[in-house]
Amino acid sequence: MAINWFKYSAPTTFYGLAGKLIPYFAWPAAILFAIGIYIGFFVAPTDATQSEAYRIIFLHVPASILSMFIYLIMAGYAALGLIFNTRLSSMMAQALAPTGALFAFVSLWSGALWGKPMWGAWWVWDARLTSELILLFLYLGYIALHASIEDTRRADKASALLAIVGSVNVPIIYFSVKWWNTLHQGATIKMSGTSMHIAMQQAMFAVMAACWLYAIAVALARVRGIILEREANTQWVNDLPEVKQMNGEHS
Amino acid sequence: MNWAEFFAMKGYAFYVWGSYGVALLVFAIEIMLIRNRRKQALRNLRLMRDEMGESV
Amino acid sequence: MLEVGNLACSRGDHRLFSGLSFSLHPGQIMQVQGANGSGKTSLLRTLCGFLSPDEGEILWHGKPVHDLGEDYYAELLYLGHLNAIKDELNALENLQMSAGLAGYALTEQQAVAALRRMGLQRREHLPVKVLSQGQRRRVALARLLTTDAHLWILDEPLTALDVGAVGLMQELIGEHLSKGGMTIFTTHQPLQVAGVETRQLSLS
Amino acid sequence: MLEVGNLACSRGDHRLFSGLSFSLHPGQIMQVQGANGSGKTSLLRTLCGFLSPDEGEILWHGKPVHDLGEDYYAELLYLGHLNAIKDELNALENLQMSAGLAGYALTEQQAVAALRRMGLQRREHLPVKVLSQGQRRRVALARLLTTDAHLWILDEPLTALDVGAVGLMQELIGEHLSKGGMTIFTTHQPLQVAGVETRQLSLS
Amino acid sequence: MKKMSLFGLLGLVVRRDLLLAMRRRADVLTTLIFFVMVVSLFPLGVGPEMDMLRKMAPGVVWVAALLASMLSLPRMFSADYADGTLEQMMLAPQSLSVLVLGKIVAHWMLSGLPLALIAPVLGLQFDMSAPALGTLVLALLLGTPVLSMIGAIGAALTLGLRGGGVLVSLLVLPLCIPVLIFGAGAVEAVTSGMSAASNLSFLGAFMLFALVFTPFVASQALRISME
Amino acid sequence: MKKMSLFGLLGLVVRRDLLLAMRRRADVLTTLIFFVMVVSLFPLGVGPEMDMLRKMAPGVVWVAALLASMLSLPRMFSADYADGTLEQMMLAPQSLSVLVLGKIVAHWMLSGLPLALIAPVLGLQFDMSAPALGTLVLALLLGTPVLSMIGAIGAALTLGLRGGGVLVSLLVLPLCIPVLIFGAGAVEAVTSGMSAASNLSFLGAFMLFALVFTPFVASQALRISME
Ligand code: HEM
Ligand SMILES: Nc1ncnc2c1ncn2[C@@H]1O[C@H](COP(=O)(O)OP(=O)(O)OP(=O)(O)O)[C@@H](O)[C@H]1O
Ligand SMILES: Nc1ncnc2c1ncn2[C@@H]1O[C@H](COP(=O)(O)OP(=O)(O)OP(=O)(O)O)[C@@H](O)[C@H]1O
Ligand SMILES: [Mg+2]
Ligand SMILES: [Mg+2]
Repeated sequence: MAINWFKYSAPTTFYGLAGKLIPYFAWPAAILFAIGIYIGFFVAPTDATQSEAYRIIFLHVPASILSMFIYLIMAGYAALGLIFNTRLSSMMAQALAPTGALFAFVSLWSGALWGKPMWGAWWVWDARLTSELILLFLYLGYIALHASIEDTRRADKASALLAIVGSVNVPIIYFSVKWWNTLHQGATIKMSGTSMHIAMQQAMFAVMAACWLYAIAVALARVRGIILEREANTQWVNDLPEVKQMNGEHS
Repeated sequence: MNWAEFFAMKGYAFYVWGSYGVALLVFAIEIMLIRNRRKQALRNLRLMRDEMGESV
Repeated sequence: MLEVGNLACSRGDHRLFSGLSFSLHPGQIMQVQGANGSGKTSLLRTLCGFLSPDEGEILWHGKPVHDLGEDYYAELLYLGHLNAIKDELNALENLQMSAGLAGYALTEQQAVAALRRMGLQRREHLPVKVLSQGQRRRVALARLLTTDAHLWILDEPLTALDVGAVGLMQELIGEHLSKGGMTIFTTHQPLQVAGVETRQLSLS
Repeated sequence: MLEVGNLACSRGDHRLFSGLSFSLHPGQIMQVQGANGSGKTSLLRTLCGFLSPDEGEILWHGKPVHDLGEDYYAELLYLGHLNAIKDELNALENLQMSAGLAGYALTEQQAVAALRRMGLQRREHLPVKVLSQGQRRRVALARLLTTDAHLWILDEPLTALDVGAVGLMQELIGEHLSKGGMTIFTTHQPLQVAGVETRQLSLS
Repeated sequence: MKKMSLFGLLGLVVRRDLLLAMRRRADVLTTLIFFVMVVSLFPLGVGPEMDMLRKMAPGVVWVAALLASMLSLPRMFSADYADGTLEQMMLAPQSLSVLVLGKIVAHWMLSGLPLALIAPVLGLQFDMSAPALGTLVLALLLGTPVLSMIGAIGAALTLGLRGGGVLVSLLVLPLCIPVLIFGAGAVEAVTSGMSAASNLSFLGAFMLFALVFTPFVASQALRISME
Repeated sequence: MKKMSLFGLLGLVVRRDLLLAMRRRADVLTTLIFFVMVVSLFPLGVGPEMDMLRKMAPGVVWVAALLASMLSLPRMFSADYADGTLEQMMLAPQSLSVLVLGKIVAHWMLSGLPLALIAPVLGLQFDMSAPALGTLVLALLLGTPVLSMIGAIGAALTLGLRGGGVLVSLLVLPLCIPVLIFGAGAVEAVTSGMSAASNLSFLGAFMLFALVFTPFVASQALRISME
């Protein structure tokens, strides 16, 4: 059976669809997170070298990985919006950016809190850390550009262009930062790749899945808000039950 | 293992709970902001519609 | 020949006009009328391709202007609210530069002659910055004397001009029309070209 | 009462006018006339104290305006080529802010009433940036409705206004004069206040 | 229509500028992020050795703060100049100095204050100690108002000149060097186990001195630029 | 009236921008002096130990160059935008990319080139060796055009936005980090006795890559901004 994808790429239908989908992502996210935490804290054994501090890994690694993937997804949506002029893609890009920035922040934060006990410093200028920081800057640039343009059409296009240029640059940045750090023999500590206990792997995967589901749910919820804002003057929005309902509250 | 020992995390409590705590806090804030944004949008919609109603 | 069919345009969430159709033939002049904020500027900017219309089509000699691109621009001259002159340059340099950007070279004599005709003698070598409002507008309008574009799109060309300069503009447009040119303009002041009937397009 | 005696003014090495004398009494209106670049704007800016004259004196109620300083400014309202409005703020906020800077507080009702009268209903809450040229000018002119200054100095107030708005301006100035106010203005468009003779001052 | 007091006016100007900034919330954040970015660029240029970075830290943070507040200077008056509001301000029946002071206060709240508050986080990236971080914040709180005040004079003088942006830095940076020296000096004193009191009191003295004179001087500079 | 070739047009735009800059000679100098000042501020903030300064030198010079060209970025299109010239450029019957390339070249000649030429003098202040100075100039000559090119995109995107000045740095600085790393790396390689060839060839590759794509992307950005 052929699915009419265009039907779902219109904000009109997507608004309702997203509303229905959110619980299917949000609840599993919460449950998987709880499971991951349980395994991570109660099943997984204490690490020999890092003692209990290593348990940050179950949060840190998923956050780091998501922050990177979300940027690519965001740039992809932005490019779709720019090329095919589909409003929904632009809105999705706009909705993903804050979540991506947030994961980047969580990665930095948990990394810093991990670094202090392990390396004795909150921060070292290691390649991975530095490129994560730059990634956060890229997100902030995208958000700032979008926010400072009043006209949404222009804002979408301008920030899409930025995201695309950024995504071309991300690999270049990543490799140059890596190269930069290995030239100097400064940082003596490397992240130790301890071979992982099976429970650790399970915990990490559970939290990772939870983060993915959470990101999707949050992006969908945010895109619903954006649709409401942008389509405020259309009839279908004014016909929505949640808009009509508010009569009572008013009188 | 008792709970106090568990929460102490062998002296790493601040770091471990600090990172998980802030992460959860940040997620909660994000969810709250999205809720607010939606509420604000709905409120604006209502205001606009009522204004239209008056002017007609 | 410029043909506009069923054009609709909106700014923000505000529909300015829709279902607008007209065509303009060589030798014709059209005034776009309407109160403040009725969408005159937006219409002219849409014709120039700065704004993309919600609906409808704009044809130049039967082809969509969007596809023509630079070929259309070669026959178009637009003068907007902004004068497009550089404060630091003098009138002469300004005129030569704008000719250059429009793709043709202008000798100094040609430029001086155009400025003289616009009533800017003894002002050619002052930086435009120190000129009065009306004199600056005249520098911008001097481009009309040096261009060979067929379609002139003028947004309130008479702003800040004194009576003499308004007369001159009428003359200039008259010459342009008699050579088979076309003109679309807006103004809140009277502008009447001798011997040609001005067509009216009202936005409301 | 404004008295100007033997005023001379030059820009660059260019004498714009000299030996200019006139006086303006309550209820009077004066138009400064002249071709582009004859020095109208310069005269008005000299009256406001932005430019210092080469010679001559400007007296307000018999005292030099230079000595009066802020007391003179409290009775003066100047509207120049620039609108003095903020693109980011909406019309309402703009009006309230400019009242605040002029030293008095304006309630929201007063401001809304003034904007309505200027024909800006349903535009009060849009950022001024998106308004059309004429609407922006109207926001600037709304100040005339909220001020209690005696002396209005208006530099081409009619720029970009449509016919309706020009009529409104004439009305406004008429009211101001009948309350004993004074007005000096420049314009290249006709502006006639009913029942009052407009005095003319020609610069050349 | 009731007249306003001087303080009312001061408040109005500050509120107005903050409101304008809030309309473009990005504006406020950008100065801050610029600061964070410049500080983070240095290790990329200089290399990641912590020892050297720790030594450089106070200097780098101060130089970055200086640059960040320089960068936001041209905005202080230029928008008001371009749209004619400044003309109207000069015609206001109150002292122009008060209006200028209002604009200075708003500028500091939007540039200096956020920098001072975020600085400790950056200090951590350079592995600075807790007392050093405290002194850094204190020094920034005392020093950044001076930057805004001296900057106002530069911004007023370069008004309407093309290239004002760089020109203003050129005028103002040399004047701000004492602030830089004492500011960075305070932190270094703490790091090397001495007291920062003398450095900090110098900064305080600069601030008071500037507070008395700069609004007046800047308003005179504005009058000159408007002729 | 004879038609102009593409190269004629490119030349015209470059000459025009240079002429405009010469009318305000201060403009050209200010970028340069800003650069000199930032570099000279460091010893003031960091302290006078020569060993440390020598190590910092390439990084500091590169960061200062980055900042100086960021500073002059907003000017690239904003004047043309404000006075309507940009509108007319979009109506020019030629490819907008060529016009944009012309503006990029002019920008580089006014910002990047002078920096590269003055850099050796600053290097001497930090006691850099002769081969290091040579590499520094070469690296700057290869790297600064990339900064102008990437910067053009940022400048075009932020056109007409309030706070454009800082916003453009925010957008562009992260993208310029590879240039900074390889540029500073080249000099450090030479200082530590290795060859700078790989660094320099990376910079050259960036430049060619940027030359091919950025004028087009920037012209698209301009079209977006003009809507
Ligand atoms: C602010 C500090 C930190 C940041 C920004 C950061 C960033 C990252 C990033 C981006 C990744 C994903 C890399 C990839 O998937 O290839 C990652 C993974 C990881 N990080 Fe961190 N990190 C920080 C601190 C730490 C610390 C202190 C440790 C441990 C001592 C650590 C241990 C790890 C481990 C074990 C992984 C997984 C490695 C792998 O999957 O290959 N990180 N981090
Ligand atoms: N620095 C200068 N050097 C030479 N001439 C100058 C200088 N500054 C101004 N001028 C001249 O002074 C006159 C300024 O006139 P002003 O702006 O007062 O004219 P206006 O009567 O208002 O004209 P308009 O009707 O065009 O607004 C112009 O002729 C201008 O060329
Ligand atoms: N983003 C926006 N949101 C809402 N309304 C907008 C927006 N942008 C423009 N407008 C409205 O669109 C209209 C723009 O009109 P335009 O500038 O074309 O008017 P005009 O006919 O040229 O007027 P004038 O005679 O004053 O120059 C104005 O009414 C303005 O308020
Ligand atoms: Mg218009
Ligand atoms: Mg004038």
